[in-house]
Amino acid sequence: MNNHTDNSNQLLGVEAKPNQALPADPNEKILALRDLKLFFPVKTGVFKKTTGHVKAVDGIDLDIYKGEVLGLVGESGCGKTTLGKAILQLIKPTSGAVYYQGSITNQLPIDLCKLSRDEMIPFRKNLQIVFQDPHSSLNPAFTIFGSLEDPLKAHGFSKKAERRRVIGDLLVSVNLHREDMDRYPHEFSGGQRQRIGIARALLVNPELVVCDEAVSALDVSIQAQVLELLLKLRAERNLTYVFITHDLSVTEYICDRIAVMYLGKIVELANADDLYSHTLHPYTEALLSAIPIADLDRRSHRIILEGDVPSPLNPPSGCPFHPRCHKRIERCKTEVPTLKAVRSDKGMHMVSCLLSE
Amino acid sequence: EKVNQLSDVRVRQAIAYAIDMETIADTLLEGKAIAADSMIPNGAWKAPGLDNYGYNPDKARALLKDAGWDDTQTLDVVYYYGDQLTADLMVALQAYLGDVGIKITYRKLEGDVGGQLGKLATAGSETSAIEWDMAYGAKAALALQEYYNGYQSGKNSYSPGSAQVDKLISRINGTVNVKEQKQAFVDFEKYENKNLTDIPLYYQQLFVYESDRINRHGGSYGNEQFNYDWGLLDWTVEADKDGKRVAYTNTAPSQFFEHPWLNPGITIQQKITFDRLLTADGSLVPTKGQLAKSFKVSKDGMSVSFELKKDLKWHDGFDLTGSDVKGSVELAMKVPGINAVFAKTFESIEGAQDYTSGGVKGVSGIVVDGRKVTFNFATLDPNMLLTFSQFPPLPMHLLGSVNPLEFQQQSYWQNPVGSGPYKIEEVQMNDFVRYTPFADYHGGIAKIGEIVSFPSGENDANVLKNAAAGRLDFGFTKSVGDVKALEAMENMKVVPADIPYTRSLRMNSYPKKP
Amino acid sequence: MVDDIALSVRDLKTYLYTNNRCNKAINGVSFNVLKGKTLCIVGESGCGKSITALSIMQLLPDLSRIEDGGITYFSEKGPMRLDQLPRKGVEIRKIRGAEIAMIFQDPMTALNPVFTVGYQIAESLRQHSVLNDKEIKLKVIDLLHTMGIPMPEVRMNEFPHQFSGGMRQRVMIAIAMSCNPKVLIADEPTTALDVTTQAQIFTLMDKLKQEHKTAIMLITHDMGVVAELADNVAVMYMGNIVEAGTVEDVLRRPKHPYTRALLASIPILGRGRQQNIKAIRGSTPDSYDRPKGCSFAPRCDYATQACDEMPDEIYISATHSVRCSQLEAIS
Amino acid sequence: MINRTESALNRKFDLLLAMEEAGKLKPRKGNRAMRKMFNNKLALVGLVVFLIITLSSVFAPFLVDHDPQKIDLRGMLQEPSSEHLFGTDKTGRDVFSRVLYGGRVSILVGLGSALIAAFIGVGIGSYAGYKGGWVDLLALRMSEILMAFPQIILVLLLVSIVGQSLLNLIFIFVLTGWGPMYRLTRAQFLSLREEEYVQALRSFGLSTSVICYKHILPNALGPIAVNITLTTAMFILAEAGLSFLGLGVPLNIPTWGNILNVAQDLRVLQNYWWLWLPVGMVISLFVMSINFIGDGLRDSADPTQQG
Amino acid sequence: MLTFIIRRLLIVFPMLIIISFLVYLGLELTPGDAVSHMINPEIANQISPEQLLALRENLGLNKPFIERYFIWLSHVLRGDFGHSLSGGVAISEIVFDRLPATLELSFVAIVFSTIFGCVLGIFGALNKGTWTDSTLSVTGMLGISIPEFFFGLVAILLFALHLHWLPVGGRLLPGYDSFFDRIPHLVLPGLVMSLMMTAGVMRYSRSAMLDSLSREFIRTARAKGLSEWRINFIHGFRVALTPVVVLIGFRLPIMIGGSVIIEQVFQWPGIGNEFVFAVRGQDYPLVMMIALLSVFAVLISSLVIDVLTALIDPRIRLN
Ligand SMILES: Nc1ncnc2c1ncn2[C@@H]1O[C@H](COP(=O)(O)OP(=O)(O)OP(=O)(O)O)[C@@H](O)[C@H]1O
Ligand SMILES: Nc1ncnc2c1ncn2[C@@H]1O[C@H](COP(=O)(O)OP(=O)(O)OP(=O)(O)O)[C@@H](O)[C@H]1O
Ligand SMILES: [Mg+2]
Ligand SMILES: [Mg+2]
Repeated sequence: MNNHTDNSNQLLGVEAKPNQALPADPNEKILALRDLKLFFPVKTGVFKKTTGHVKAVDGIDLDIYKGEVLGLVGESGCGKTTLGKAILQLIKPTSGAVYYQGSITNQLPIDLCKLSRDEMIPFRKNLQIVFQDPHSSLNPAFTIFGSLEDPLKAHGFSKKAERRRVIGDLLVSVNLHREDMDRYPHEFSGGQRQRIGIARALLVNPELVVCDEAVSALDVSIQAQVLELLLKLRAERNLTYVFITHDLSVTEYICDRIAVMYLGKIVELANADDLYSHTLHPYTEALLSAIPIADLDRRSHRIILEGDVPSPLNPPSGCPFHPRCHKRIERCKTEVPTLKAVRSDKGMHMVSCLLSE
Repeated sequence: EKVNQLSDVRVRQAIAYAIDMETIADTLLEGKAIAADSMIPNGAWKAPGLDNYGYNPDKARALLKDAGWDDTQTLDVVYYYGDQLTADLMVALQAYLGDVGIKITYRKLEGDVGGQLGKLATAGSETSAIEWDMAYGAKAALALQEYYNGYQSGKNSYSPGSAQVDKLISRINGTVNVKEQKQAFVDFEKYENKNLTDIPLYYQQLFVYESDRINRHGGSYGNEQFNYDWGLLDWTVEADKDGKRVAYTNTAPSQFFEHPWLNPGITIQQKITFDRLLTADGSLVPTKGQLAKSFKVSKDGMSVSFELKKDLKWHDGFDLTGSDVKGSVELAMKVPGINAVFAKTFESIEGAQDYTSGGVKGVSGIVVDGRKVTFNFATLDPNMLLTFSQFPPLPMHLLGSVNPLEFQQQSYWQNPVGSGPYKIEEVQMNDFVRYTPFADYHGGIAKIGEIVSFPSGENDANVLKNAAAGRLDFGFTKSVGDVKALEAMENMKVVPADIPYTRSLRMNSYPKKP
Repeated sequence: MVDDIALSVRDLKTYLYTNNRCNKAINGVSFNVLKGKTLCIVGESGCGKSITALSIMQLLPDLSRIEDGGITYFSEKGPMRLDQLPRKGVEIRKIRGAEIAMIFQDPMTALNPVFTVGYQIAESLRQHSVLNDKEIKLKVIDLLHTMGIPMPEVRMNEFPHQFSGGMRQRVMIAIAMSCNPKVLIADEPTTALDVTTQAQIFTLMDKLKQEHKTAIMLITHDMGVVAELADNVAVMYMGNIVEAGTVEDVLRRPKHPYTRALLASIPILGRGRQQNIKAIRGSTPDSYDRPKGCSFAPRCDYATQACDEMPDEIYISATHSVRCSQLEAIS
Repeated sequence: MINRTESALNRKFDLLLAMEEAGKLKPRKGNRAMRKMFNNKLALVGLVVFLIITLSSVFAPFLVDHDPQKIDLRGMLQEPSSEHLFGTDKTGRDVFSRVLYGGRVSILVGLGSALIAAFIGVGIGSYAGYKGGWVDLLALRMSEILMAFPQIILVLLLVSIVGQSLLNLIFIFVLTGWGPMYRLTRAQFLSLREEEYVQALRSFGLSTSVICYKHILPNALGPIAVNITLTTAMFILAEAGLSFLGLGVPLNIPTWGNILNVAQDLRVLQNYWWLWLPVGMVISLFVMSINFIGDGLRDSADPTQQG
Repeated sequence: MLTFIIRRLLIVFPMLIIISFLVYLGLELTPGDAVSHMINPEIANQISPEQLLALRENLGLNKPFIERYFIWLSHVLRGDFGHSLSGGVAISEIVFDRLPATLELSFVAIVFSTIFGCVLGIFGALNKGTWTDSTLSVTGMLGISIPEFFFGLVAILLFALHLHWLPVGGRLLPGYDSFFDRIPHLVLPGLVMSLMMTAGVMRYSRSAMLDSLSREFIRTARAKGLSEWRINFIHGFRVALTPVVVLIGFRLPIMIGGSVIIEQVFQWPGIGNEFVFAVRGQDYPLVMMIALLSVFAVLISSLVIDVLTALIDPRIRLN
């Protein structure tokens, strides 16, 4: 296994890191993020000088394997969306690399961050995104067909009949009707719109779909429909999901692996079951305990965190979580923990906490 | 290269026949204008039997056909008056000319109007220097000669001139003998009438108006654009409810007072705060001395001498002397853009050439001897007395050393010091000017206690507004619209005065630039 | 039992008139809010939870009307019919804020951006108490302190936008609690907040309930919240309460098909990936085009002809009521 | 007072309720904004007035027999009659037909300049708002400079520079009008580009111009349309004002402003009301109708306003 | 806040330089020059070309453009605005002569329209949908739809010419130069200008008020049991104030430009009047200075607006 990792890392052209999560089979890796950073400049003062940076994504190493559902959880503002967009190159990362190793590259990893806008186009076909808000994710001025046809055109479907067929098929596959393509977004309910959003993401047969809070805005009863659909599609099309959410119950239900983010960094990364049963990071612990559970028999003991998520503009020194941490020790104030692998029964479990060293 | 069809006399005649000037005068001009048959106004100097080109569209069409008029072209007609009446007149011209097959468009000249109107073709060039085809304008002249001097060859781009014209013109300038002069005028008028160097349209009248508060005590009416003896000293005005005897008039300045050497009597200030050597009657014939106690013209007309009154004072108390007179004339010779009649007179003075070209210090032809000032002329100027009845000497202790090119820019013109019966008491630029009688005036103290002028002028809606509001006791206008409205007001009286002011259509008869 | 009732809503019908249509947003809703207890009202978006709360407060939008039914508030001076008070009258104003207070969903917009936090809390005190300025100031500081806001003396002079979402919601609670109301209506007070913050807020509300015996009416769409906080639950669907009872009644022994489907459709933390969640088929009907009888019938597996009539409330036990005509068939 | 309105409201509620019960109120198809627009009485009246005036101007040759330029000096200043609806002017031209023909030019100047300004402003604004960069920076600075002048001062300044003619006037209006239009569009695009459907299109790698002009623009058209109406109204008033100062369209072209220009003459103002009153009212009515339409459009596009 | 003001100022200056340059450039392109305007067209052709040339030379009209611009700019920076071409009068003198008149008129108009516009606008918003509100709205619409000179002329016809209540125009009469003496002259133009502006302020404050009243914090205020008065004025109007202040701020520049048209109609001897006069007379330095001053006024007033709104609105102040 170690060998494999080393190989893959050589393949990816980066220095091997001892604490890297190890894939079961490197060939199945679809994306590899290496020290990915995305800073938003903050401008103040008379001359609008850049006086600081919002470190929305602050040095992330992460591999995404083919066919898995990777959950990305964390509080509001911790950088989940930004990470998702950085992966798709919708926002150019400040530094670091996103290696893509999917079908069209003949297994040769390619750093997406280095591609120009035009060079990126063929890759876009393989990487797609589903958004949170079903109300703003569809263009109110166009019918569904009108909204979806241009992406198809851009990816080589030149005949209108063909485009209608593809879109129709897709609508059927997300449990809508073929005829719905000639209706306007406002004629659909929230759940239907979200399914259309998913259909759009699948339009050009992507390999990886980033679902950014894809179910958060939906009512519980409808949320279930969409979750079912996502799982069904993954099975049918062999999709890989990066599933961004702040709802840990949903994550637990749908994800294979979960990454917990705090202030632009991954603080814990583990298989889903592992994360819930062997929580290592105090933040994950608090997060889990805070969730009200709709089960009268299982009242959890709540850990109440102090304060709010600090501003990513000037994160606390040391461990970014230490000011709110209920287990903090003196060292946490100064020492910055790194994400390290902790072997457990059920595969790789990584955590970034001084306490678990 | 095409010939300008307007240089064909038949076309010009056709234009004259096509315009129903009588009707226009009756309707648009509300009967306040007289159809013209020549540039020179009606009167003793008018040639008898001129053709008035009465309205005859058929004849116009026939003439055009004869001349081979190209009816696809559209003539560009320009004008420079901003009033509604001119615009209406253009509408009428367009309709009348259109009726006989001459298409026109019209536009108001903006910017460098003078340049655009009269630009000279460069020497030797056969093409016109102006862009328009016809220009609607007016000729106003202090002296009759001025009507025609402009047609000499090489003066402008719209009248080609010819040896014949030049000869005719030199005849009207060349003599002080009235009979000869008159004959020369008659000859030129006949030539003009046949060839239509300009197409005269109508004679404009000037209207003096006054409110019923004013009593002129026999003072006469005349050409208000200029200076004449209107007996202001004796005028009275009814007291207002506060018992003050204030008369209101207009033409107050908005930024500065216009100097009186260009339009010598156009504003009230020029009239009442400056005296001239001589004064004239209502039709501007010089009659008697004003600053001068007496004057004498030599038999040959080549010399004139004035004896100034005693104890003449400027409003600031300084003495008004013969050197003020001499200095003023010398200064005027160097000021650009003074009145053309003045300029002609001063050019004719002995030694003028040497003085203006900068060689010598003074003009040798002007001799000051105590209160006696003598002008000796090198060439004959038939209008020199007219000049001295309009040209006001200015205080040389204030203006003696100014740069003549910046004459109008002097701060003096913010509050000029004059020699007339009224002096400026208070100036609120753009609001009003207050004049009070000058206590040291040589003719006695004027009777109206105060004259107030507001900033409005001819063709100005404010004339009527002020009149209606009882804030306009006397003034003059050439605007027909104003006249009708003033006539309709119970408190106002309007007196027409014939003035030498002819409206005409000028033709660009040179071929235009390709 | 009756002595414990703080607020009683009987057969309330509130219609909204918009777009030249009539939206029968609430169509015969009855429930009691008990002193020192929390009543949770759960339901999907648009089912009428907020309108119910606003009806009680007489804060409905202008183009709306309480058509029928009654809202009785049991004040110390005796029962009062809130629905009959004029909306802008003095009587209801004396009750709002002082006796019945309300917390709104979105703390970002519910505070006036141009006044300091302290001012907005003090305003309520000034309106309903006889305290002088100094006492009010102390009370404001005290309230903020109780809400867990650090340095209340300083922060009371700051403006809402200088506060984070969770802190603003705490300010809202401070405003609501300032006059020790008998009833606190909280309309989804935490939907806009993170789970960790939500936990803070709920802990706070729980504490207040214990200390002041406040009756709380908590509106939510989160079954988890219900399970953790509620004493009593009312499940709403399309303007009706389809099932009501104690938490035990409703969560352990749900009777109404909607309640059951709802509970089956949510993933529950800790049950892992094996849990079998089932979506409710179809979607919520258009609010202008409500089904004639039972509004859940079109999505209900048990629906029959009988469901074309609006079923009556059936009491299964003293506390547990259900609005369904097919109860036998289900059980 | 309060009771009366309350009861009036109550009566309306009763009526609606009764109709709802009877099933007479059907869910309505069609665009909600359009529906609201047509429910807005003032906007509807505005639209009708606008159409009447515009159409009768456009079809003036079919509606009036009198040539607007045909003079009749002997028939000048006639009072309104069946022959001359608005009487005749100082050269005996039929004022009614002049008002109609003048409308053509005035509406052309007003609407035309507004549309061209919108075309330019929206064209740049869309791209700049979506993409930013130097185009945006340049346009922003330019519009800032132009907008630093008070409107009338800038227009007069430009008139003095480029001179008086119909085309120049349109040019000037466009020059002064594109800035606000650009700003508006830019602001719209700045917020619209954050919409998720735009992000989605970007994630497909669509070209900027397709995203910008095809997909986003239709959603920004509402406020733009409102602004076009308001700009048209403003330009028509500006044309009239400039003509009043004698600095507008040259006098030989009839426009509403030029026709109204004669009212400067107090005599006309006092004695010949038909020369200024009808045309003054036509301008005011027309501008008002456009403003009502603009208001209606704005209200109908505003989701917070119930209709 | 201070950096904010400094930043705004740093934008203002380059902008003024650029604008001054553009204005100068633009006016260069106009036909004719000062000389042609000093001379009456009827006699222009009687002046010799040499004289004209000398005149132009003397006025500095023959120097290269850039040179003339910088000469002028350096003068301006030294506080010397140059001289009006038509009479050689110092522009600063003209401006300071005319400014009081314009300030007087626009001050009256701004104060009046602000007070009445706000009051009527709030009144309309609070009575939304009633008969009074509709009447006010339609009247307001009328106010912004009638050409202002038309309104002015009709007002003159009615109040000055028919009823003889008020003077037709002008500002000063001899012997009446205190402000109170001038009031009769001020009433008509002031009223016409105020009414036109009131319509705008009214419409604006009505919609700002409606907007503010529809916000959620109003419901919070109601839930506190506050009185309607407090809700409408303390909570509602306080928030609506920001956009109203912005609107009024945008009107401040008329303090310099005056309402050009109103000043013309009522022969009010203000800057606006002077500006038209200068434009007609192609008096570049004057046109330029007035335009520049008005730009200056706009930029300064936008600064004032920003500062004012920041003072009113803590969201802006603290960011
Ligand atoms: N375009 C931007 N410019 C500047 N800062 C930004 C931008 N987008 C996001 N941020 C900042 O980056 C940080 C991370 O934002 P992000 O949207 O990725 O968080 P998130 O985890 O998706 O939060 P949420 O759960 O609220 O969606 C936040 O502090 C946010 O304010
Ligand atoms: N201000 C309003 N004007 C018009 N209709 C409204 C208004 N508020 C709510 N409604 C309508 O009333 C019905 C009930 O809405 P209500 O706000 O009570 O739902 P809710 O249960 O609170 O939903 P949510 O969970 O989304 O807050 C819905 O059909 C909604 O469209
Ligand atoms: Mg996000
Ligand atoms: Mg709600």
